Amino acid sequence: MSIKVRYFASLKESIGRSEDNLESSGLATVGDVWHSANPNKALPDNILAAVNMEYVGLSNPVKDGDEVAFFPPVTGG
Amino acid sequence: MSIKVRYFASLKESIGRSEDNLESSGLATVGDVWHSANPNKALPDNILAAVNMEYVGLSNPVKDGDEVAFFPPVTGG
Amino acid sequence: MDIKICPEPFDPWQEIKAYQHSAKNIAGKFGATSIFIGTMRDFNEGDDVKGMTLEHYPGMTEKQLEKIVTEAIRQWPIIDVLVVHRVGDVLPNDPIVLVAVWTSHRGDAFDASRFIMEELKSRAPFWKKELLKSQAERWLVKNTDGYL
Amino acid sequence: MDIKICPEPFDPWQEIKAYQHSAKNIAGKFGATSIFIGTMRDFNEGDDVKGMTLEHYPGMTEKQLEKIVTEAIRQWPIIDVLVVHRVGDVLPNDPIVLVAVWTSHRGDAFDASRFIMEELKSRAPFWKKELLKSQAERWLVKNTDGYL
Repeated sequence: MSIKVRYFASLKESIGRSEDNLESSGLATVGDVWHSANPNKALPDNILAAVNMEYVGLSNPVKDGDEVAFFPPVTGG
Repeated sequence: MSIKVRYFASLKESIGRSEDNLESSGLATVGDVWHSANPNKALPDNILAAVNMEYVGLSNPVKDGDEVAFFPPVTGG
Repeated sequence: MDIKICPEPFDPWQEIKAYQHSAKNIAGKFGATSIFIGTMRDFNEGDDVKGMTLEHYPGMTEKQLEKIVTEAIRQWPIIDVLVVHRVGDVLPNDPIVLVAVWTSHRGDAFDASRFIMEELKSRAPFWKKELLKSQAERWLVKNTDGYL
Repeated sequence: MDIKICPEPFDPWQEIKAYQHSAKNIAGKFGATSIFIGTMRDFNEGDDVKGMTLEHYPGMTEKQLEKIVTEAIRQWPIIDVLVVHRVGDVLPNDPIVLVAVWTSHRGDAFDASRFIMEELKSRAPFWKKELLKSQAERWLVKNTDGYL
Protein backbone atom coordinates (compact mmCIF):
# COMPACT_ATOMS: atom_id res chain seq x y z
CA MET A 1 0.00 0.00 0.00
CA SER A 2 1.00 3.58 -0.62
CA ILE A 3 0.70 6.28 2.07
CA LYS A 4 1.74 9.90 1.87
CA VAL A 5 3.01 11.21 5.20
CA ARG A 6 3.22 14.93 5.95
CA TYR A 7 4.86 16.88 8.77
CA PHE A 8 4.29 20.49 9.77
CA ALA A 9 5.80 23.29 11.83
CA SER A 10 8.21 22.42 14.65
CA LEU A 11 7.79 18.69 13.99
CA LYS A 12 8.84 19.16 10.36
CA GLU A 13 11.92 21.07 11.55
CA SER A 14 12.91 18.51 14.17
CA ILE A 15 12.46 15.60 11.73
CA GLY A 16 14.12 17.49 8.92
CA ARG A 17 11.55 16.42 6.30
CA SER A 18 8.18 17.74 5.21
CA GLU A 19 6.91 14.49 3.78
CA ASP A 20 7.49 10.78 3.18
CA ASN A 21 5.97 8.51 0.58
CA LEU A 22 5.60 5.09 2.17
CA GLU A 23 5.27 2.02 0.01
CA SER A 24 4.85 -0.83 2.40
CA SER A 25 2.45 -3.49 3.52
CA GLY A 26 1.35 -4.11 7.08
CA LEU A 27 0.39 -0.54 7.92
CA ALA A 28 -2.85 -0.92 9.85
CA THR A 29 -3.05 2.30 11.89
CA VAL A 30 -1.82 5.88 12.04
CA GLY A 31 0.61 4.76 14.75
CA ASP A 32 2.04 2.17 12.36
CA VAL A 33 2.55 4.87 9.75
CA TRP A 34 4.58 6.97 12.19
CA HIS A 35 6.78 4.06 13.21
CA SER A 36 7.32 2.94 9.66
CA ALA A 37 8.31 6.45 8.56
CA ASN A 38 10.34 7.17 11.72
CA PRO A 39 11.65 3.81 12.92
CA ASN A 40 14.04 5.19 15.50
CA LYS A 41 11.92 7.96 16.92
CA ALA A 42 9.05 7.81 19.37
CA LEU A 43 6.11 10.05 18.46
CA PRO A 44 6.66 13.21 20.53
CA ASP A 45 4.10 14.07 23.18
CA ASN A 46 1.15 16.22 22.14
CA ILE A 47 1.59 15.57 18.42
CA LEU A 48 -1.73 15.55 16.57
CA ALA A 49 -2.59 13.33 13.62
CA ALA A 50 -4.92 13.65 10.65
CA VAL A 51 -5.97 11.24 7.92
CA ASN A 52 -7.15 12.87 4.71
CA MET A 53 -7.33 16.21 6.53
CA GLU A 54 -9.58 15.02 9.38
CA TYR A 55 -8.30 14.74 12.95
CA VAL A 56 -7.88 11.13 14.12
CA GLY A 57 -6.33 9.15 16.96
CA LEU A 58 -3.20 7.03 16.56
CA SER A 59 -5.22 3.83 16.49
CA ASN A 60 -7.27 5.05 13.53
CA PRO A 61 -7.01 2.63 10.58
CA VAL A 62 -5.31 3.68 7.34
CA LYS A 63 -5.81 2.43 3.82
CA ASP A 64 -4.00 2.58 0.51
CA GLY A 65 -3.85 6.10 -0.88
CA ASP A 66 -4.40 7.91 2.44
CA GLU A 67 -2.62 11.12 3.34
CA VAL A 68 -1.50 10.97 6.96
CA ALA A 69 -0.28 14.14 8.69
CA PHE A 70 1.52 14.73 11.99
CA PHE A 71 1.85 18.14 13.59
CA PRO A 72 2.12 19.98 16.91
CA PRO A 73 -0.84 21.71 18.62
CA VAL A 74 -2.16 24.49 16.43
CA THR A 75 -1.44 28.13 17.24
CA GLY A 76 -3.38 30.15 14.68
CA GLY A 77 -5.83 32.98 15.08
CA MET B 1 -37.01 77.65 43.15
CA SER B 2 -36.47 77.18 39.45
CA ILE B 3 -36.55 73.74 37.82
CA LYS B 4 -36.26 72.89 34.15
CA VAL B 5 -38.34 69.85 33.20
CA ARG B 6 -37.73 67.91 30.00
CA TYR B 7 -39.74 65.21 28.24
CA PHE B 8 -38.60 62.85 25.52
CA ALA B 9 -39.89 60.47 22.87
CA SER B 10 -43.43 59.04 23.25
CA LEU B 11 -43.91 60.85 26.56
CA LYS B 12 -43.13 64.17 24.90
CA GLU B 13 -45.70 63.37 22.19
CA SER B 14 -48.41 62.33 24.63
CA ILE B 15 -47.85 65.38 26.83
CA GLY B 16 -47.52 67.66 23.84
CA ARG B 17 -44.57 69.58 25.28
CA SER B 18 -40.83 69.04 25.27
CA GLU B 19 -40.11 71.11 28.37
CA ASP B 20 -41.48 73.14 31.23
CA ASN B 21 -39.76 75.81 33.30
CA LEU B 22 -41.14 75.55 36.81
CA GLU B 23 -40.88 78.49 39.16
CA SER B 24 -42.40 77.33 42.40
CA SER B 25 -41.63 76.59 45.99
CA GLY B 26 -42.34 73.36 47.79
CA LEU B 27 -40.80 71.00 45.24
CA ALA B 28 -38.96 68.45 47.37
CA THR B 29 -38.67 65.43 45.08
CA VAL B 30 -38.70 64.34 41.45
CA GLY B 31 -42.25 63.10 42.00
CA ASP B 32 -43.25 66.59 43.17
CA VAL B 33 -41.80 68.05 40.00
CA TRP B 34 -43.92 65.73 37.86
CA HIS B 35 -47.11 66.58 39.71
CA SER B 36 -46.42 70.30 39.69
CA ALA B 37 -45.77 70.27 35.93
CA ASN B 38 -48.59 67.83 35.14
CA PRO B 39 -51.24 68.40 37.81
CA ASN B 40 -53.98 66.37 36.16
CA LYS B 41 -51.90 63.44 34.94
CA ALA B 42 -50.51 60.46 36.83
CA LEU B 43 -46.94 59.58 35.88
CA PRO B 44 -47.32 56.76 33.32
CA ASP B 45 -45.96 53.33 34.21
CA ASN B 46 -42.36 52.57 33.32
CA ILE B 47 -41.38 56.20 32.89
CA LEU B 48 -37.78 56.85 33.89
CA ALA B 49 -36.46 59.97 35.54
CA ALA B 50 -33.14 61.78 35.59
CA VAL B 51 -31.81 64.74 37.54
CA ASN B 52 -28.95 66.62 35.89
CA MET B 53 -28.56 63.74 33.43
CA GLU B 54 -28.21 61.00 36.06
CA TYR B 55 -30.87 58.34 36.58
CA VAL B 56 -32.79 58.75 39.83
CA GLY B 57 -35.90 57.45 41.54
CA LEU B 58 -39.06 59.52 42.02
CA SER B 59 -38.26 60.13 45.66
CA ASN B 60 -34.92 61.69 44.78
CA PRO B 61 -34.61 65.26 46.15
CA VAL B 62 -34.39 68.22 43.78
CA LYS B 63 -32.86 71.64 44.32
CA ASP B 64 -32.99 75.03 42.69
CA GLY B 65 -31.48 75.00 39.20
CA ASP B 66 -31.86 71.27 38.60
CA GLU B 67 -32.78 69.84 35.23
CA VAL B 68 -35.31 67.03 35.69
CA ALA B 69 -36.13 64.73 32.79
CA PHE B 70 -38.88 62.15 32.24
CA PHE B 71 -38.81 59.60 29.46
CA PRO B 72 -39.88 56.08 28.47
CA PRO B 73 -37.55 53.04 28.55
CA VAL B 74 -34.64 53.55 26.17
CA THR B 75 -34.50 51.72 22.84
CA GLY B 76 -31.15 52.66 21.31
CA GLY B 77 -28.36 50.50 19.96
CA MET C 1 -11.36 56.63 24.02
CA ASP C 2 -13.89 58.35 21.82
CA ILE C 3 -17.69 58.62 21.94
CA LYS C 4 -19.48 60.14 18.99
CA ILE C 5 -23.11 61.00 18.32
CA CYS C 6 -23.67 61.21 14.55
CA PRO C 7 -26.60 63.12 13.07
CA GLU C 8 -25.53 61.96 9.57
CA PRO C 9 -24.97 58.45 8.15
CA PHE C 10 -21.57 57.03 9.05
CA ASP C 11 -19.35 54.37 7.52
CA PRO C 12 -18.33 52.08 10.39
CA TRP C 13 -15.25 50.74 8.56
CA GLN C 14 -14.03 54.26 7.86
CA GLU C 15 -14.68 55.27 11.48
CA ILE C 16 -12.69 52.35 12.89
CA LYS C 17 -9.88 52.68 10.39
CA ALA C 18 -9.54 56.44 10.98
CA TYR C 19 -9.67 56.03 14.74
CA GLN C 20 -7.09 53.27 14.74
CA HIS C 21 -4.77 55.37 12.58
CA SER C 22 -5.21 58.43 14.80
CA ALA C 23 -4.53 56.43 17.98
CA LYS C 24 -0.94 55.79 16.95
CA ASN C 25 0.18 54.78 20.42
CA ILE C 26 -1.84 51.57 20.21
CA ALA C 27 -0.20 50.23 17.01
CA GLY C 28 1.65 47.00 17.75
CA LYS C 29 0.18 46.89 21.26
CA PHE C 30 -3.24 45.36 20.73
CA GLY C 31 -3.76 41.76 19.76
CA ALA C 32 -7.54 41.71 19.72
CA THR C 33 -10.28 43.95 18.38
CA SER C 34 -13.92 43.11 18.97
CA ILE C 35 -16.45 45.13 17.05
CA PHE C 36 -20.21 45.22 17.14
CA ILE C 37 -22.32 47.02 14.58
CA GLY C 38 -26.07 47.42 14.83
CA THR C 39 -27.76 48.07 11.49
CA MET C 40 -31.29 49.13 10.68
CA ARG C 41 -33.37 46.34 9.17
CA ASP C 42 -36.16 46.83 6.65
CA PHE C 43 -38.60 44.80 8.75
CA ASN C 44 -39.49 44.46 12.42
CA GLU C 45 -42.16 42.54 14.28
CA GLY C 46 -43.62 41.33 10.99
CA ASP C 47 -43.95 44.76 9.35
CA ASP C 48 -42.05 46.41 6.53
CA VAL C 49 -40.19 49.44 7.87
CA LYS C 50 -39.41 52.43 5.66
CA GLY C 51 -37.37 54.46 8.06
CA MET C 52 -36.75 55.39 11.65
CA THR C 53 -36.17 58.47 13.75
CA LEU C 54 -33.63 58.18 16.51
CA GLU C 55 -34.17 60.67 19.30
CA HIS C 56 -31.67 61.22 22.10
CA TYR C 57 -31.09 63.44 25.11
CA PRO C 58 -28.08 65.58 24.19
CA GLY C 59 -25.70 65.75 27.11
CA MET C 60 -27.19 62.87 29.07
CA THR C 61 -26.54 60.43 26.23
CA GLU C 62 -22.85 61.27 26.12
CA LYS C 63 -22.63 61.27 29.93
CA GLN C 64 -24.20 57.81 30.20
CA LEU C 65 -22.02 56.39 27.42
CA GLU C 66 -18.92 57.73 29.15
CA LYS C 67 -19.99 56.09 32.40
CA ILE C 68 -20.54 52.78 30.63
CA VAL C 69 -17.14 52.88 28.92
CA THR C 70 -15.47 53.88 32.19
CA GLU C 71 -17.09 50.91 33.92
CA ALA C 72 -15.82 48.61 31.15
CA ILE C 73 -12.30 50.01 31.49
CA ARG C 74 -12.46 49.33 35.22
CA GLN C 75 -13.50 45.71 34.65
CA TRP C 76 -11.26 44.65 31.76
CA PRO C 77 -7.70 45.51 30.67
CA ILE C 78 -8.78 47.66 27.74
CA ILE C 79 -6.36 49.48 25.46
CA ASP C 80 -8.92 51.64 23.67
CA VAL C 81 -12.65 52.02 22.95
CA LEU C 82 -14.64 53.71 20.21
CA VAL C 83 -18.42 54.16 20.41
CA VAL C 84 -20.41 55.77 17.61
CA HIS C 85 -24.20 56.12 17.66
CA ARG C 86 -26.44 57.53 14.97
CA VAL C 87 -29.29 59.94 15.70
CA GLY C 88 -31.90 61.60 13.50
CA ASP C 89 -33.55 60.10 10.43
CA VAL C 90 -32.26 56.63 9.64
CA LEU C 91 -32.91 54.44 6.61
CA PRO C 92 -32.87 50.65 6.35
CA ASN C 93 -29.34 49.29 6.02
CA ASP C 94 -27.87 52.35 7.78
CA PRO C 95 -25.51 51.56 10.65
CA ILE C 96 -27.04 52.65 13.96
CA VAL C 97 -24.34 51.82 16.48
CA LEU C 98 -20.67 50.87 16.45
CA VAL C 99 -18.73 49.62 19.47
CA ALA C 100 -15.06 48.75 19.01
CA VAL C 101 -12.79 47.53 21.80
CA TRP C 102 -9.03 47.01 21.51
CA THR C 103 -7.31 44.73 24.04
CA SER C 104 -4.28 42.47 24.33
CA HIS C 105 -6.29 39.26 24.56
CA ARG C 106 -9.45 38.20 22.80
CA GLY C 107 -11.56 37.15 25.78
CA ASP C 108 -11.41 40.67 27.22
CA ALA C 109 -12.34 42.24 23.88
CA PHE C 110 -15.39 39.99 23.47
CA ASP C 111 -16.55 40.47 27.06
CA ALA C 112 -16.06 44.23 27.13
CA SER C 113 -17.68 44.97 23.75
CA ARG C 114 -20.70 42.90 24.70
CA PHE C 115 -20.93 44.59 28.09
CA ILE C 116 -20.82 48.03 26.49
CA MET C 117 -23.54 47.06 23.99
CA GLU C 118 -25.83 45.65 26.68
CA GLU C 119 -25.38 48.65 28.94
CA LEU C 120 -25.88 51.04 26.04
CA LYS C 121 -29.11 49.25 25.15
CA SER C 122 -30.40 49.44 28.71
CA ARG C 123 -29.09 52.83 29.90
CA ALA C 124 -28.17 55.22 27.09
CA PRO C 125 -31.06 57.60 26.38
CA PHE C 126 -31.97 56.91 22.77
CA TRP C 127 -35.48 56.24 21.46
CA LYS C 128 -36.53 54.78 18.15
CA LYS C 129 -39.68 55.63 16.27
CA GLU C 130 -40.34 53.46 13.25
CA LEU C 131 -42.09 54.65 10.10
CA LEU C 132 -43.82 51.67 8.52
CA LYS C 133 -44.51 51.11 4.82
CA SER C 134 -48.18 51.59 5.75
CA GLN C 135 -47.19 55.18 6.81
CA ALA C 136 -48.05 54.34 10.41
CA GLU C 137 -45.51 55.47 13.02
CA ARG C 138 -44.72 53.56 16.17
CA TRP C 139 -42.34 54.01 19.06
CA LEU C 140 -40.32 50.95 19.97
CA VAL C 141 -41.15 50.12 23.56
CA LYS C 142 -38.41 47.87 24.86
CA ASN C 143 -34.99 46.50 24.05
CA THR C 144 -34.45 42.76 24.37
CA ASP C 145 -31.76 41.21 26.54
CA GLY C 146 -28.79 40.36 24.34
CA TYR C 147 -27.40 37.73 26.72
CA LEU C 148 -30.41 35.45 26.25
CA MET D 1 -20.27 32.32 3.48
CA ASP D 2 -16.65 32.84 2.51
CA ILE D 3 -13.38 31.50 3.93
CA LYS D 4 -10.14 33.00 2.67
CA ILE D 5 -6.49 32.16 3.30
CA CYS D 6 -4.38 35.25 2.51
CA PRO D 7 -0.66 34.95 1.74
CA GLU D 8 -0.46 38.77 1.55
CA PRO D 9 -1.41 41.49 4.07
CA PHE D 10 -5.12 42.25 4.08
CA ASP D 11 -7.18 45.25 5.15
CA PRO D 12 -9.95 43.87 7.39
CA TRP D 13 -12.22 46.89 6.85
CA GLN D 14 -11.90 46.60 3.10
CA GLU D 15 -12.57 42.85 3.29
CA ILE D 16 -15.75 43.27 5.32
CA LYS D 17 -16.98 46.20 3.29
CA ALA D 18 -16.40 44.41 -0.02
CA TYR D 19 -18.00 41.22 1.24
CA GLN D 20 -21.03 43.03 2.58
CA HIS D 21 -21.45 44.84 -0.74
CA SER D 22 -21.11 41.63 -2.74
CA ALA D 23 -23.63 39.76 -0.57
CA LYS D 24 -26.45 41.98 -1.75
CA ASN D 25 -29.16 39.64 -0.53
CA ILE D 26 -28.29 40.41 3.10
CA ALA D 27 -28.77 44.21 2.86
CA GLY D 28 -31.66 45.31 5.06
CA LYS D 29 -31.91 41.81 6.58
CA PHE D 30 -29.22 41.81 9.24
CA GLY D 31 -29.48 43.84 12.41
CA ALA D 32 -26.24 42.74 14.03
CA THR D 33 -22.65 42.26 12.92
CA SER D 34 -20.03 40.96 15.31
CA ILE D 35 -16.45 41.13 14.17
CA PHE D 36 -13.26 39.88 15.70
CA ILE D 37 -9.82 40.84 14.43
CA GLY D 38 -6.61 39.34 15.71
CA THR D 39 -3.56 41.52 15.10
CA MET D 40 0.13 40.77 15.47
CA ARG D 41 1.68 42.49 18.48
CA ASP D 42 5.30 43.68 18.65
CA PHE D 43 5.90 41.85 21.92
CA ASN D 44 5.05 38.48 23.44
CA GLU D 45 5.98 36.73 26.66
CA GLY D 46 8.22 39.65 27.60
CA ASP D 47 10.22 39.70 24.34
CA ASP D 48 10.28 42.16 21.45
CA VAL D 49 9.04 40.45 18.32
CA LYS D 50 10.22 41.53 14.87
CA GLY D 51 8.04 39.28 12.76
CA MET D 52 6.29 35.97 12.48
CA THR D 53 5.85 33.16 9.99
CA LEU D 54 2.40 31.61 9.81
CA GLU D 55 2.46 28.09 8.43
CA HIS D 56 -0.68 26.17 7.52
CA TYR D 57 -1.76 22.87 6.00
CA PRO D 58 -3.34 23.82 2.66
CA GLY D 59 -6.54 21.91 2.15
CA MET D 60 -6.95 20.79 5.75
CA THR D 61 -7.04 24.37 7.00
CA GLU D 62 -9.93 25.28 4.67
CA LYS D 63 -11.71 22.00 5.43
CA GLN D 64 -11.53 22.55 9.20
CA LEU D 65 -12.63 26.18 8.92
CA GLU D 66 -15.63 25.12 6.82
CA LYS D 67 -16.57 22.54 9.43
CA ILE D 68 -16.35 25.14 12.19
CA VAL D 69 -18.51 27.63 10.30
CA THR D 70 -21.02 24.89 9.45
CA GLU D 71 -21.24 23.98 13.13
CA ALA D 72 -21.87 27.64 14.00
CA ILE D 73 -24.61 27.89 11.36
CA ARG D 74 -26.23 24.81 12.85
CA GLN D 75 -26.19 26.34 16.36
CA TRP D 76 -27.22 29.95 15.69
CA PRO D 77 -29.55 31.66 13.20
CA ILE D 78 -26.74 33.13 11.11
CA ILE D 79 -27.30 35.19 7.97
CA ASP D 80 -23.71 35.20 6.74
CA VAL D 81 -20.11 34.56 7.83
CA LEU D 82 -16.74 35.74 6.57
CA VAL D 83 -13.46 34.26 7.81
CA VAL D 84 -10.08 35.55 6.59
CA HIS D 85 -6.76 34.22 7.91
CA ARG D 86 -3.30 35.39 7.00
CA VAL D 87 -0.43 32.99 6.23
CA GLY D 88 3.23 33.53 5.39
CA ASP D 89 5.49 36.27 6.72
CA VAL D 90 3.68 38.63 9.05
CA LEU D 91 4.84 41.91 10.58
CA PRO D 92 3.76 43.55 13.84
CA ASN D 93 0.45 45.41 13.47
CA ASP D 94 -0.61 43.18 10.55
CA PRO D 95 -4.08 41.67 10.92
CA ILE D 96 -3.83 37.88 11.33
CA VAL D 97 -7.44 36.78 11.49
CA LEU D 98 -10.86 38.27 10.77
CA VAL D 99 -14.16 36.66 11.73
CA ALA D 100 -17.39 38.51 10.84
CA VAL D 101 -20.86 37.17 11.59
CA TRP D 102 -24.12 38.75 10.39
CA THR D 103 -27.34 37.90 12.25
CA SER D 104 -30.73 39.39 13.03
CA HIS D 105 -30.08 39.75 16.75
CA ARG D 106 -26.96 40.76 18.62
CA GLY D 107 -26.70 37.86 21.10
CA ASP D 108 -26.39 35.36 18.25
CA ALA D 109 -23.72 37.44 16.51
CA PHE D 110 -21.61 37.70 19.69
CA ASP D 111 -21.98 34.02 20.55
CA ALA D 112 -21.30 32.73 17.05
CA SER D 113 -18.27 34.92 16.33
CA ARG D 114 -16.72 33.94 19.63
CA PHE D 115 -17.43 30.26 19.00
CA ILE D 116 -15.81 30.46 15.56
CA MET D 117 -12.72 32.18 17.00
CA GLU D 118 -12.32 29.65 19.81
CA GLU D 119 -12.75 26.69 17.49
CA LEU D 120 -10.39 28.22 14.94
CA LYS D 121 -7.79 28.67 17.67
CA SER D 122 -8.13 25.07 18.84
CA ARG D 123 -8.71 23.18 15.57
CA ALA D 124 -7.60 25.06 12.45
CA PRO D 125 -4.11 23.91 11.41
CA PHE D 126 -2.02 27.08 11.59
CA TRP D 127 1.32 27.42 13.37
CA LYS D 128 3.18 30.56 14.36
CA LYS D 129 6.94 30.94 14.53
CA GLU D 130 8.12 34.20 16.04
CA LEU D 131 11.28 35.99 15.03
CA LEU D 132 12.53 37.94 18.03
CA LYS D 133 14.52 41.19 17.97
CA SER D 134 17.40 39.10 19.30
CA GLN D 135 17.19 37.15 15.99
CA ALA D 136 16.15 34.01 17.86
CA GLU D 137 13.24 32.07 16.40
CA ARG D 138 10.64 30.27 18.45
CA TRP D 139 7.53 28.27 17.69
CA LEU D 140 4.50 29.19 19.74
CA VAL D 141 3.47 26.09 21.62
CA LYS D 142 -0.08 26.61 22.76
CA ASN D 143 -3.10 28.85 22.33
CA THR D 144 -4.81 30.09 25.47
CA ASP D 145 -8.50 29.59 26.20
CA GLY D 146 -10.35 32.74 25.22
CA TYR D 147 -13.32 32.03 27.48
CA LEU D 148 -11.22 32.38 30.65
